[in-house]
Amino acid sequence: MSGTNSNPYSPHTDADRAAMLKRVGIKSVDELLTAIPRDALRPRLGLPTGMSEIEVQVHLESLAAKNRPAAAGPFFIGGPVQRRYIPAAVPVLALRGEFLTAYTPYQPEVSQGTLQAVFEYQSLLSELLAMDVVNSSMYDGSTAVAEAAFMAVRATGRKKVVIAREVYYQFRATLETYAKGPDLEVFAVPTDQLAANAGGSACLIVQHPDSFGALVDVRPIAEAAHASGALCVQVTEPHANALLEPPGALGADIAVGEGQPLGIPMSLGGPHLGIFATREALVRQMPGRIVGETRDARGTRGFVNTLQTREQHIRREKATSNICTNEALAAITAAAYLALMGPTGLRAAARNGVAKAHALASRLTAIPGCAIAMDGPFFDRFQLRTQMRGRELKHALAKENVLVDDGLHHEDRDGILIQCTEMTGEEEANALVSAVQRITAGAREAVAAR
Amino acid sequence: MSGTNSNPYSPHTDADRAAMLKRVGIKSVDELLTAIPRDALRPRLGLPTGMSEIEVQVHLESLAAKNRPAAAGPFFIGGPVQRRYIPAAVPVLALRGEFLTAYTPYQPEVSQGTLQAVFEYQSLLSELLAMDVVNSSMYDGSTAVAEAAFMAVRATGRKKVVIAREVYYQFRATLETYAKGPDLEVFAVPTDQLAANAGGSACLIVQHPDSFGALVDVRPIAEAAHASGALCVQVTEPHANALLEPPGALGADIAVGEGQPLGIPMSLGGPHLGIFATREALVRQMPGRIVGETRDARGTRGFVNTLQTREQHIRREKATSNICTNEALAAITAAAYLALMGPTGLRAAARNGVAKAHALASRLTAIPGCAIAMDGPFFDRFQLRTQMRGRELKHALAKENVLVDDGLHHEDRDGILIQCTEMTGEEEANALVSAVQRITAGAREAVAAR
Amino acid sequence: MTAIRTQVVPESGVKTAVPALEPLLSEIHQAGRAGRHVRGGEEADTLIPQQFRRRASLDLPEITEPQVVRHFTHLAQLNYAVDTGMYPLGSCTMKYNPKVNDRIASLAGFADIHPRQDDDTIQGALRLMFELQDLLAKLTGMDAVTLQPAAGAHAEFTALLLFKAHHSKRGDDAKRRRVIVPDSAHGTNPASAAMSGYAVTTVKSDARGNIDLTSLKAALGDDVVGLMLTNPNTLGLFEEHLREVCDAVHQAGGLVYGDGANMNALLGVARPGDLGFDCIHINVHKTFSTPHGAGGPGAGPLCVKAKLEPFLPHPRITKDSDGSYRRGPTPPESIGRIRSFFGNFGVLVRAYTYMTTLGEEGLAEASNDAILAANYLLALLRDSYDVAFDRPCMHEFVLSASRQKKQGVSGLDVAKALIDEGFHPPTVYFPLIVPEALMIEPTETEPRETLDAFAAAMNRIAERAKTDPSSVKAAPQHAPLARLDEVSAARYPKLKWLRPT
Amino acid sequence: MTAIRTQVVPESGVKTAVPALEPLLSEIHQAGRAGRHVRGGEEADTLIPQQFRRRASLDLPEITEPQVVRHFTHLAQLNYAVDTGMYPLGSCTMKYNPKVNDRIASLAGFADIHPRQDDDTIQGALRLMFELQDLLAKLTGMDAVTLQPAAGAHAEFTALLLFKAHHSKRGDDAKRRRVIVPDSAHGTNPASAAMSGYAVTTVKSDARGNIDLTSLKAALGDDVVGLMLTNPNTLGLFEEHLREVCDAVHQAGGLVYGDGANMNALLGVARPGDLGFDCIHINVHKTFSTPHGAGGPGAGPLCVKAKLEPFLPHPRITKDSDGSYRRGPTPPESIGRIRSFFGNFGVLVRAYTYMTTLGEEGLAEASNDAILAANYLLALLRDSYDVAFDRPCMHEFVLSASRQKKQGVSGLDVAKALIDEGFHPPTVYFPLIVPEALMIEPTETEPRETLDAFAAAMNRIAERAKTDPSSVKAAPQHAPLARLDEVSAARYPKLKWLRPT
Ligand SMILES: Cc1ncc(COP(=O)(O)O)c(C=O)c1O
Ligand SMILES: Cc1ncc(COP(=O)(O)O)c(C=O)c1O
Repeated sequence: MSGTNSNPYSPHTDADRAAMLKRVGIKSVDELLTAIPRDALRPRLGLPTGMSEIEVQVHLESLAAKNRPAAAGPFFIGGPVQRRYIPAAVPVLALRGEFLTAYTPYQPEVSQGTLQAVFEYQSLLSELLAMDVVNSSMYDGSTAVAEAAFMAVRATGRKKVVIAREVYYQFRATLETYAKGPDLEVFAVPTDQLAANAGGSACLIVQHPDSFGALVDVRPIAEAAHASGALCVQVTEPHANALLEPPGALGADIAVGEGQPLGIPMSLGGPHLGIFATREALVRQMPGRIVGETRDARGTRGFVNTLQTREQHIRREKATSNICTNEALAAITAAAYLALMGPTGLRAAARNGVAKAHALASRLTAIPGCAIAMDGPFFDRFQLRTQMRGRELKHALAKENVLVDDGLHHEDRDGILIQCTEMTGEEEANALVSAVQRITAGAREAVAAR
Repeated sequence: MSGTNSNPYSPHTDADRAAMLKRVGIKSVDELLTAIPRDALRPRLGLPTGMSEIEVQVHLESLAAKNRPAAAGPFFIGGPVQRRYIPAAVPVLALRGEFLTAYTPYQPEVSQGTLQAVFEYQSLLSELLAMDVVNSSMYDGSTAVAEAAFMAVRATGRKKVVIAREVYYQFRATLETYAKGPDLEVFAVPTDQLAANAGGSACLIVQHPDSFGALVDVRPIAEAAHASGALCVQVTEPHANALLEPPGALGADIAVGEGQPLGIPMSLGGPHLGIFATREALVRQMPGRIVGETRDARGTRGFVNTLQTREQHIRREKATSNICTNEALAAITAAAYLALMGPTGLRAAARNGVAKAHALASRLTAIPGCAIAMDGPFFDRFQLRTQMRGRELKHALAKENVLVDDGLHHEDRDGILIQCTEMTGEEEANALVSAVQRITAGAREAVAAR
Repeated sequence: MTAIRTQVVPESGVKTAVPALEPLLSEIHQAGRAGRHVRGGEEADTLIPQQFRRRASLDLPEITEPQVVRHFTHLAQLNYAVDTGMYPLGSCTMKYNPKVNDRIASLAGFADIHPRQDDDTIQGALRLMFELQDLLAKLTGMDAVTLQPAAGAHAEFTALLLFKAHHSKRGDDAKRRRVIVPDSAHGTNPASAAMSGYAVTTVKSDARGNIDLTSLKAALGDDVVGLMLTNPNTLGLFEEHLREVCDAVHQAGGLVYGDGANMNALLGVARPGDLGFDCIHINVHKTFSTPHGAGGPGAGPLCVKAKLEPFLPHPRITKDSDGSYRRGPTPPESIGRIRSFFGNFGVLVRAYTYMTTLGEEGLAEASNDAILAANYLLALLRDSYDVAFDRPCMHEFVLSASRQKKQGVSGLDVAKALIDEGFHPPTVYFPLIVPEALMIEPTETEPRETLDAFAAAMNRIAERAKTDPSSVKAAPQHAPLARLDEVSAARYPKLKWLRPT
Repeated sequence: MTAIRTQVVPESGVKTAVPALEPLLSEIHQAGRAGRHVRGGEEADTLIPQQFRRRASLDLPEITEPQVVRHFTHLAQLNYAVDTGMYPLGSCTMKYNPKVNDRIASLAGFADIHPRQDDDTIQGALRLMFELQDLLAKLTGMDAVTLQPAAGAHAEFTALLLFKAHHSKRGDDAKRRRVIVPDSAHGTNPASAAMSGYAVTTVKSDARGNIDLTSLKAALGDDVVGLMLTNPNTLGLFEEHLREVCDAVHQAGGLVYGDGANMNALLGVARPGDLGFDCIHINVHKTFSTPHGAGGPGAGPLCVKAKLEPFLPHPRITKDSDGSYRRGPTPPESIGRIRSFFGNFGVLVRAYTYMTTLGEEGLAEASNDAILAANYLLALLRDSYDVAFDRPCMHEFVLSASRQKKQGVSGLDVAKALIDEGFHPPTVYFPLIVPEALMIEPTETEPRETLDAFAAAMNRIAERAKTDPSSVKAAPQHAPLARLDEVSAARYPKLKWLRPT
């Protein structure tokens, strides 16, 4: 009458086990394990012993308490992962047990919730990006970029990939690793030299707004790509599309990006959402799952995974990608987010980031020695150059509990990066400005004193 | 194309409103309001203007941050409201939208979820308390006590109610207020004089364990009540029943108590759960809703609100109570809690409180000048007497971020009250002991120095 | 589209005692099963003296978490709720319950605080309540507010104790023993009066659905405690002689209690305090969008005129000159405590969040839309059903299925047929003065498409009542269960499971 | 009991383009509707130069929150899930997903942290990952772990890049261009090999369901990168010549990749590292109870022997002598980044929570129970269906509906008939080497009653296949939809809604 199981989630009593053993006709499970080398059977692992739920909760809360959440003070780190407002209804809906604990909708008759929600995600993103087709998710923004390059290679039969150095460092680095598989040549060039390098390439990969927040004129790059038979891959950010001309209108053949800002928690960088969109003509080259509309035997509308002959479970080594488990729940989350925000809310969120970034930029550049690192217009983040090394300034700010990023591993551009969103509070902005003031003044004095 | 509504939850566009007005045959809603005195129509209220969700979230988070949650440091406050461990599955299940946003199951065909869950609550509590019948909830422990007295008055035709002074102060005070309605005489006497005061009374109300945590011998009190034609009302605590002989076995005719410890957050004292149980013979005197089992027209088992002729919507001024909206969600929560904990888990939680309270009592009474205030055995809380006034010591402890309660308004017993549960951590206990040591030593020195 | 199947499946393999939608926990039980949410503390057993230890068996079901999760998931899916469809339950204001309210209420700073903490550790909570009191006072035109009542009925009882205190103070209490309620009143009104030790005098309604002024005046006298009046009343109608009514009661030395269940019609439209009421309760679970929780919790703040303030229940929240908040000392004339602590705080947090979100304009818009939606729906239905009292309604209206009754179809039948159409039925058989009453409250959060669809369904049912009444009487066919046998449930009460022992 | 009705109702009043269970968001849309989650920032418009501004229309649906909530609530209720019933999808380990894991992952200290924060602001997270690596290494008998792969397939690709680096370092890469996979392998294995630029050689299985040793040896050569092997394999069988297999590959200079999808059979039973594997991935969404999220996210930590460690992707987490944790410097031989950041951290938190809860004994018990449950179910079903390879299975087994096929009932028909019995079907038509395959994995968290009920349902279907095959072919009748037309979905792809313009 007491819990004798070591696994608290096991419904089996000893009586259950005895009855099952009996039915199988054995005395012990070990009789089933004769194929396992004796010397390897049932090793001691050296793992800790189990805990009760309350003990686990206490232990994990103590670990969580050793992290500094974004909400715990001024916070300006951003980039592909952004602190965005998540409407309360988003997790209530997307994390319902029926979504959370289902798997890939292999049996569409009992998975219409998933299938329709993902179909809606595809439709919403396709509208936002002005692209024909969106798949049901890639792992994250970086693998979406890499898979876009692979797709371009398949579509063009070329092995050279040209990527702008102002694409997020993490995306570029991932592409470079992926490229080692099929042995692609990857060239990273400044954005303004992309067009010049189009010749012989499978694709040009451009990010707009770029990793520093700069607005990029994508059209000529797309034209250059097309002129030389290459595809144009645009790395995009979901919110930016509410205000900026979208990839589909700029000539992009593939649009990819990190979908985390669409209602998904930052969670140290995952699980997130790789957005992947393309033009209709290229759909059969697309990686990943795609949901399509159909009818059931009674004529009722329904949804199914479709165009599966692209996929590994059917095509195996000829598949367009090896992806199987994807980020469907993040796609459903994004669908709920966009449905709740609507065009008005999405625009407002995007506008807030832009307006706050520009206001902050004005205030910061009023500080002696501080300047925006880029020449052209920017969106909702910018790089600030001061007399200090970015890393130094970042650390000095962190001491005052103001968190910023330094350069995104862009080798020859130094400074700190300031991302704004609708979450950026007035007090946070004040804290940043006065801290930068104080710290850079100190640094100037130190230099003067030398 | 932008949100022009002031109510963000309104689905009505201006076009919708125009069409509706047209169908009604009016130009403005004001045409419908002719019955309202002109001078009173559409006043300016002087309320603030509305906010967006993100603004509300920020505002309310800032208010929440001005409260000190129990988890933020050593915490020993308890009594009717207890810091207890809530298994993670409890809110996931009980707060599902289908429970949360339904109302009283007036239409049983589409409310079987509520009805069965409440039936299960009734069954679980009836087992725990060893009582025949449990209703589907009262507002809280205090109103359950008052309604128990009213019920005893109805059942016996007497107007004298005797309550132990060791019943929670808040429960007693509420009874006294309620008693002003039908003009009952309420006598508060020490627990050990209850039996002696049984004569002519409608009921004796005893609490076990009492508000100080002391174990009370209920049987002789019940016997005295019965001997003089009165009912015995026992105020009980849910967890205590896992280890102590339950009211039904002690002779109680009515068992009442605060159900919050059964998986419900403390939330500054509400919403909580008034537990109300009685013997079968008295069921038609019982206040509140009761769910019963029946069949549907096809013979399938189902559940309905039953014995409704006791209730206000049928019987109006002859009803057994005026209660309508109750605390059904708390009852469902308690059912999920008990289902998850099972007898093993419930016992473990109760045992933890007892064991920790006794360990702490030993350590505290080892401090010079500190003693347990009660003579007899106690359960999971106790009163500690020191040379200091309870209130003084409480404030001194609070300065060290150790929260305890002082006496529960029991006029002639002073000290601090220490409640333990399974949530009481080792470090918290250490903090309390060393703080009491330090503070009382300081107080002794101050006395000595005088 | 009407009701459709979903994937809910009962715990497979569990045998139920009789055919059932879902087994009971006691049927899922298997001896020896247990989770591990909490463990330890064994030393406790010896710390409890033998004589006190539990000897009664403790046959709580033993079930592991995977099964518990499925069980309650299945049960939830058997419920109709605001989150699943239109719920036009008259008098209950089943409007949308914003999710942000729930998130705020679950913040540790609100959910994990104890009512016995000192004031300086709960400043945010005290401020929230203080401000909520102020919002409610302004909204109702009253002078003071207690947030403590757990629901409307609790507020009614509280108010009658205030009335008693008021009359006592004037030396009047002994003779004032009667409370007047209209015949359209909600059952809690007379029940609260009775709990307060008062007799109830029922006054009939007039032909326009108002409390009958002549009868009221006849009923008044110096033995009257006061009048309990719902406005708009339970017919959804604004009392046309409200000020005269209140004046008459006041002249007789009585007080006027406002039952604010229908406050959703009045936000920014009119303040009860301007209309003659001495106090009014608010069902925040109706007007202020807090979820009804399958029957509760709600909250029933009581807003009063200054003359009743001294009697308000303890504790009262006050604001000090330094801007800090605290529990004030017990006012000398206070009736005392009416519950353990401050009120249903978690519910009040939601109400405050809602009011803050909507603001003055949003609240006014909500009432406006609620009134418009009700009148629109009434216009769509008036040809098919009898209208109880035919004048513009406020936020709800009452139809009568008397016409259908003659065709052999009762109000209840209509209600059950609505279930098959995918809607929750309206309130039926209340108010008692309307035969075959169907009390319909659409609220402001149902889109027009849904109102149209509801009207179409109602009209289809009216049509079927004419042409095929037996099909209406056979409803529901598409609900989880067919009609339930309530008579034998009451005759042979089974109020808990029976465990095989 | 089989499937029952519930209360889900579609958004009433909304017209769908064709008969449908639930309207699309685009159908619920009405111009002018909007919530107010975020507002303001209008000044932004002028800050963006004209040439960059969006000119394309932005026809996202306009819907208010009440409708959005109903919509997704309805959709959710249309899903079958572990939370609603047994989900015996072979190879997917649909065990119970503990709710405490989700609660922990949503703590602000885990959910609200950014991967670009400095190490000293995420010490708790780094420690969790460091310890999880250690747990996984011990469990698998490997030397080093990367937590980064987002899923099993991602780990496979990562591992093949490690293999490539390993061979490169030995100067072998140019000639090693072939990856061997058994014919029973999961599709991701050959697909990952192809993505890595390798050719795939498929080796057949022997009569006992093992990889055929002779064929394997014949396929080996100095052009072989390695072998990708699932063990227990996708037939649910433990490879009987595992060490010989691994030795042979190693002798040919190749490496052995362990596809750990079936690790739920091996916890505390055997360590892949002791059996000859050079690395193995873990699908934490299978073995470690993290929810499958309607298709993902998962996480696929990769555990490797020391010889592969130098090549592991960046960043690596290290522990300093002072007990603090940090991102180590990029190892010189690292293959680089395989994704933006650390991995699917939110999923890893859940896995860590699960492993901490169960501990060594609990994990071992889980595998033991999983194996027992599978063999028990096999015993209950072996008379009605053909058993693909008849020997004791591990945690899952594969039946063939070949016998039923002759009666006119396919494996797919059996699957659909199970839906009507209230169960999610098993995996069908995989592995490819078993005709009419039904791959059944009960997991350790289904109670015996449920296993019995599932077996009874399967046996009933087998019986009906004999006596009334057309009724089986007509299934499902009790699901939200009947069978869907997948052929025309692929032939005339409609991959998004069409908005009337
Ligand atoms: C008119 C009216 N008065 C009073 C009440 C009682 O309110 P509560 O249920 O909050 O106690 C109700 C509730 O339905 C009501 O409709
Ligand atoms: C045997 C086997 N290998 C590999 C995989 C791929 O794993 P994932 O879906 O996590 O990418 C699966 C998943 O179903 C599998 O069953």
